[in-house]
Amino acid sequence: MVQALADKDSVVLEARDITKTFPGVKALDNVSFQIHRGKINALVGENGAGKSTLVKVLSGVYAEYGGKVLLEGEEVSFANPRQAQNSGVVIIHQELNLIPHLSVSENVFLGREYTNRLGLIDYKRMYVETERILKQLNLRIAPNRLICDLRVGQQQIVEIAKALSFDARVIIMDEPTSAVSEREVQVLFGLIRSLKEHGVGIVYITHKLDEVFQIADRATVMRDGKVVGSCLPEEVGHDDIVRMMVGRDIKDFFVKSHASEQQELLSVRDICLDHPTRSEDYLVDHVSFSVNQGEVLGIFGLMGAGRTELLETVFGVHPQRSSGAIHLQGRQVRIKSPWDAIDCGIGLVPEDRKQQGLVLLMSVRANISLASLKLTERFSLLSSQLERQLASDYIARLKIKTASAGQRTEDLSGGNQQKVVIAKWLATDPKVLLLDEPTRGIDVNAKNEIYRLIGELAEAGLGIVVVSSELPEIMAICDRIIVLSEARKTAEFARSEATEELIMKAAIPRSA
Amino acid sequence: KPKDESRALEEATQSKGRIAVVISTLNNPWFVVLGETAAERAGQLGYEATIFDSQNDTAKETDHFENIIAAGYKAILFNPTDADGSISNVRKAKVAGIPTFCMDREINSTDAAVAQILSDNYSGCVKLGQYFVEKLNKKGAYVELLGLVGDNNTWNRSQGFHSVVDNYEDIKMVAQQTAEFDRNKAMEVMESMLQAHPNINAVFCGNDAMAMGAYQALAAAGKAKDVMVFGYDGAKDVVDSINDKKIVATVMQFPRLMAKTAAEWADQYLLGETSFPQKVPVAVELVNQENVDRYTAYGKR
Amino acid sequence: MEDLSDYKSHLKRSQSLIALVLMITIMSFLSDRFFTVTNMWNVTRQISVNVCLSVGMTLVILTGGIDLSVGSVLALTGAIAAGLLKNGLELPMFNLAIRYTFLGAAMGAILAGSILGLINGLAITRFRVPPFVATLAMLTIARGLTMLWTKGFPITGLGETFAVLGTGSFLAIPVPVWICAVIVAVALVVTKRTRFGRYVYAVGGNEQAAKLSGLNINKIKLMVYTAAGALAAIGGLITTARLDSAQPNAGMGYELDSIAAVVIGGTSLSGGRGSVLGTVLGALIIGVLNNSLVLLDVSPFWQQVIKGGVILLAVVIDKLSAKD
Amino acid sequence: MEDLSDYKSHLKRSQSLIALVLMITIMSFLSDRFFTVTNMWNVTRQISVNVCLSVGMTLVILTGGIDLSVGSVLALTGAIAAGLLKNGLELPMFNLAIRYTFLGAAMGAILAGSILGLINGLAITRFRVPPFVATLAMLTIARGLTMLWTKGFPITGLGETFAVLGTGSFLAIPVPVWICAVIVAVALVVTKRTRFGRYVYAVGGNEQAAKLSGLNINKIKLMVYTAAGALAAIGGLITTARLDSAQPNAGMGYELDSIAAVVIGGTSLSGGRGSVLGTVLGALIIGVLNNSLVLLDVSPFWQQVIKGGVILLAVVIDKLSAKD
Ligand SMILES: Nc1ncnc2c1ncn2[C@@H]1O[C@H](COP(=O)(O)OP(=O)(O)OP(=O)(O)O)[C@@H](O)[C@H]1O
Ligand SMILES: Nc1ncnc2c1ncn2[C@@H]1O[C@H](COP(=O)(O)OP(=O)(O)OP(=O)(O)O)[C@@H](O)[C@H]1O
Ligand SMILES: [Mg+2]
Ligand SMILES: [Mg+2]
Repeated sequence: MVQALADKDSVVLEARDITKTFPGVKALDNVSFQIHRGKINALVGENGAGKSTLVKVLSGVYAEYGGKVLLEGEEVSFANPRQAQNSGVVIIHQELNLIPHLSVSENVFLGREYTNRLGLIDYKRMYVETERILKQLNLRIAPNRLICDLRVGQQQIVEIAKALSFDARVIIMDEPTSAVSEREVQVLFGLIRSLKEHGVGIVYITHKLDEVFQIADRATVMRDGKVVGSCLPEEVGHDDIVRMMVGRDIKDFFVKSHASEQQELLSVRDICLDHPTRSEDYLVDHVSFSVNQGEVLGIFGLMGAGRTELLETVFGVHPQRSSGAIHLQGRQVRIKSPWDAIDCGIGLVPEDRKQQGLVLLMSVRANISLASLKLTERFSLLSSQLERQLASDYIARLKIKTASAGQRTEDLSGGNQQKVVIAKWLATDPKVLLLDEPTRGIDVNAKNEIYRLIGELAEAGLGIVVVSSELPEIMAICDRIIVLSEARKTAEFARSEATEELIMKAAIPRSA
Repeated sequence: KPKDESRALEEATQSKGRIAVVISTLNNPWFVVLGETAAERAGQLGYEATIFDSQNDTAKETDHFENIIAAGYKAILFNPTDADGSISNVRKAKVAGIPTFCMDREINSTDAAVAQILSDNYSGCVKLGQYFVEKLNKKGAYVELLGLVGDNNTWNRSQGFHSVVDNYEDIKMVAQQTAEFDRNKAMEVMESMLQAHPNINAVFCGNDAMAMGAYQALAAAGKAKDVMVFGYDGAKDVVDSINDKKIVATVMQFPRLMAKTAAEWADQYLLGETSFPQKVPVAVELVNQENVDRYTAYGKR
Repeated sequence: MEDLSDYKSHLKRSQSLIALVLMITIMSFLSDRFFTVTNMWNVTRQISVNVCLSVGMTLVILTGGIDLSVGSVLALTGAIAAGLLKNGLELPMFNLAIRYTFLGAAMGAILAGSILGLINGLAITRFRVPPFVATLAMLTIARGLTMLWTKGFPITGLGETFAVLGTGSFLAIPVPVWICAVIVAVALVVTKRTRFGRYVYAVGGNEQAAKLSGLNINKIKLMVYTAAGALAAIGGLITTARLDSAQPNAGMGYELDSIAAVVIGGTSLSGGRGSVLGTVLGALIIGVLNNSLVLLDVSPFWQQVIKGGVILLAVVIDKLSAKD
Repeated sequence: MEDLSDYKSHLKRSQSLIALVLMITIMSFLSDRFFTVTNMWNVTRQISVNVCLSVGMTLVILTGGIDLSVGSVLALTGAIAAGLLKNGLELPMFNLAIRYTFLGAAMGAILAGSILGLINGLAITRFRVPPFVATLAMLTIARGLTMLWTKGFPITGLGETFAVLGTGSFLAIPVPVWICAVIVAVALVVTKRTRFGRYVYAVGGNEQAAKLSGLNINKIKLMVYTAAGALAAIGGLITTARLDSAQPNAGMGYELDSIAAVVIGGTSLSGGRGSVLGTVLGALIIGVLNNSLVLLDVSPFWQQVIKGGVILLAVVIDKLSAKD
């Protein structure tokens, strides 16, 4: 009895029997969830399980829901995020929520700027304070830099800084590490631990189960809008959690090598990409690599190493600023634009599926057919029959979970959106597929399916290039790995030679 | 049943039917006077009159005519947007059995409208030009403010004026700019022109709104005494200003007279009269500081 | 779900239809002159020019752009057609004077409109001028060129053949309505059933994704602005033919009418979402409104107030009913 | 990196400045009448109304909206001020007639402008009408109301005190320029140094994020449109005072001039990026251009062509030099 009471006392924020429906979807179904003072509670589950929806209810984003939210045992109903913040409940959203043309400092303090006696913004104080917080996060950027000049990873850290700047009782982090590199993750974890020591209750949503084991005191698993269980990470294994998440056993997938040494598909020589503003500086600095038929080539690097730019340059996105030679099946090709690249049989699954991969307003069907629309023409008019067929082929083949081919891609979960992008490229019948962070922000199950897919495609003879920030992933699925650091290629390993230490050593910039 | 009742009611109140007053634009008080006088007179004669604003757009005018024909109006009192472009509209009305009476501006056709009661812009500006030459003593520099360059009244006035003034070698036009019949634009253009040509003796403006704007710019620059301003229309402001010896002269047109005549002729036509003169010019008169006491806004005292 | 989203978009589309039907019903009670065959042809004839412009505008807006120059281009191309037809083209340097037939003059006008549109497109794609500025500049330039070409005077007396384009009838349907119908039909097929049409939506929906999918963004934009120019030229031909006269200040302010039709028809100004059919409904709503105000003897000053109010109301009803 | 981005944004901002300086330099060579004190006051006096409107427009556009009604609101408020001053306000139901002083009339106009702006804002926030449609409706409505209020006739003879607002000078600087300067100064402080100003950028930059940061989006938008209405009213007062007459057709087409100033000044039509200072430069460029064309006696036919061309050129130069 005493024990139970004490336990109850340690609860800061509690969700009781929360139900939340969207038109056509029951996103949360009688969910109860407790956040304890000074504890880190991980929240895991497949894409679309309802994690984000739950924490949005807790933090006042959704004001209408069934059930109760209790703060320190008292029922509260936050009408908006501001009220939640004022009560000490702070959230870092899954999507970046920053204002591009405001400074770092203005973003951190948006909505509660310091003002002086005249009611004018006190920038000096804001800068000092911002610098202090950024220092904790090991991010060395001036507080008056504009957000739009930062890279995604840096932006995400600013987002974290914003949450830290509150005097919070509860901090909810919805996939805060999806765009930051390993080193920054460790910094963040250090910070989370110190917050925990100060008695802050923390919710940590992630798809990276390793992180759960590293940091969480407790893990809660959601599936289909319900909480299916809760466990102490030290008492269970990786597979147990996965089983709870998907409701069945799944095995990690490892791609078998299908590389044929003889058949070189794509060979890239001395690719350079000039810096848009600084002359004499490169974003990609004389990088060469090749991919063989049936081979999976991994490109590893820390945040900002230039991996995205490398793929984009090969794909013809920056024709004015780039140089170098590209050979496809031994023949030199000139790629001056993405359509040249597609003509040559190259596809690019970009880093940011929402911004670059999909036309979110269009249907799954229209997105899949977008790059190969010519195939669906009959008498130079689009045939909806052919298009439907094309789409349903890939929906079936890639197991895309969608109500219909006519559904808007906007409404799909992250993993399924990613599959739609891949389907779009497969429909062009490519020889080489470039994948930039193909598993960012998607759940284990979907991840495994994408790994399986990569394996199948390689088996079918495609050359595949995968950029990833996750070392285990790279080491698991690639036949060969190259490492970029500060725009240059610093190492190349066969799978058998590669170790985490070697790769990390090559990835860490010399100047830092 | 209720429909019959309402119709009976309709017939009782408007025994003589509806008349449409189509005006080229209501952006200028001159045309508002024209339109409202026509509507008012038609009302006095027992008709229900509605004013249509063509907004200086002949295509809009065409729309109005089609709608008027569809709505079953009895007659049209018409101020055309364009001498040529409006012909087909009047023809259409004629085919539909609706008589049209042109006011102020003419159409270049003598078999379409029943009658045209016209104010002759060209000869009005000839008169003004003669007075202009006289006041300048056949010698001096002047600038001209044109109206909307796409409007044919702009050119009728300008040409009438130049047909006289251009014959005098010592009278030089140093600049010709448009102020789009607008008082504010005229003021701004005049301000800038005064920079380029500080020593002009006169300004000729294509309407009175521009004359007022030009005068204000001159007054602000302290040149009101040195530069003579000439307008066209006979608007209230300008008649008052001539009275105050600020503006030298304008040309009085008689919108009220034209509108009344058109309404009355339409009434007579509908009552069975058939012979009307095709074109009736209503004389325009020069208003200057000597005779201004005989005039008021848009008409004689 | 397929059905659901289809149903939703169907409902969305029919919102403007409901507003239109409502207006027509009310008007039929208010005036027995309204719902007559002649008046229906009046309304459709009157909106035909706006429909021409608005179909082009829809394409432009679907790509996320805007075209403010349509009214001026209409005036210039109308004047060019009239000028060519009437005076031909004199090329003194070649000691040549070309006479134009009706068809030649019409083709010349459409060509000129296309070129003006192409220039808009080039400014936007090659020189990255924002569409608003590029087409605003063209609005001014084309108006100036119209004045230069006409010297400020209308060009009239264009002959019977040409007038048919504006005032004739074929199978009891006015020729401008035929032209419009053909344009709308082609535009529907193009937007719904061709690659180009799909690309227009993709460019407006997400330009970056479209580019990375291998679409030639610049080419698509060029085509769209060129089409808008050509359609404005057709509008210019109809206007000129209706009046049997090319007016130098024709088409002033038409850009706003045309954008209004597009937006009332449910096309989003940020691009990627909307339809040609919606635009036609939007143009009809505006046309019926203009016609009704006249039939109801509303005084011209009140007309503007009421017109603004009804447009606002139409969109508000649309939004409110879309909420549930 | 820090320095780089600062330098870049600095360069970007100074692009319009470079275009302006270039124009002024060229003009100083072409006409010795151009670079004189009187002419400089002419230009600044002439742009003062546009600056008033454009400052409000900048705020609106920064939030990602647009306000097409400024010209009509200018006309209506100018007419209201003139009417109140001249005839007072008669309230027959209360058997009351109120006479207005100069200040009372001015306040009345500004109040009316604010209310019209607020209505725009309410339509946009409460009824989710797209800004383009809401303010287009207001453009029509306010023009109609102006016609009704004035019955289509100018209201003139407003007295010396009122005229000072438009034609007076203080410390050798024209009063309208003073008014403008104060408005610009306030707007600069508000946009750069107050929370509200930052929120305006936030709403336009990423509405979703701004909302999640607890900003009251609707309130910010309401304030912005209200400010635009109030500033249009100040523009209306200046115009009316300058002419000593409220013209019913005042301000027609000013919305495009004003948007042009904003866009030439580098503010993005999609919101979130730009500055009041840029807008002032944009207005100056347009003002100098208009003035120059008259000083150089360019024929009215060519003026429009050249004006469009120069605006295009200014933006193209801007874009080209921003590329490197
Ligand atoms: N605004 C919305 N409108 C309609 N449906 C929604 C909305 N937001 C979420 N959903 C649906 O609710 C369900 C739960 O979504 P939620 O975003 O909470 O999942 P999640 O667990 O956070 O997934 P992920 O790991 O991909 O972030 C999904 O089916 C989603 O499609
Ligand atoms: N538009 C740009 N302007 C200036 N510099 C840029 C731009 N885009 C990227 N950079 C710089 O180019 C470098 C490489 O960035 P890139 O995004 O390719 O890295 P990455 O290895 O893909 O890392 P990430 O994990 O963030 O995707 C970084 O130093 C970044 O600051
Ligand atoms: Mg989520
Ligand atoms: Mg990257």
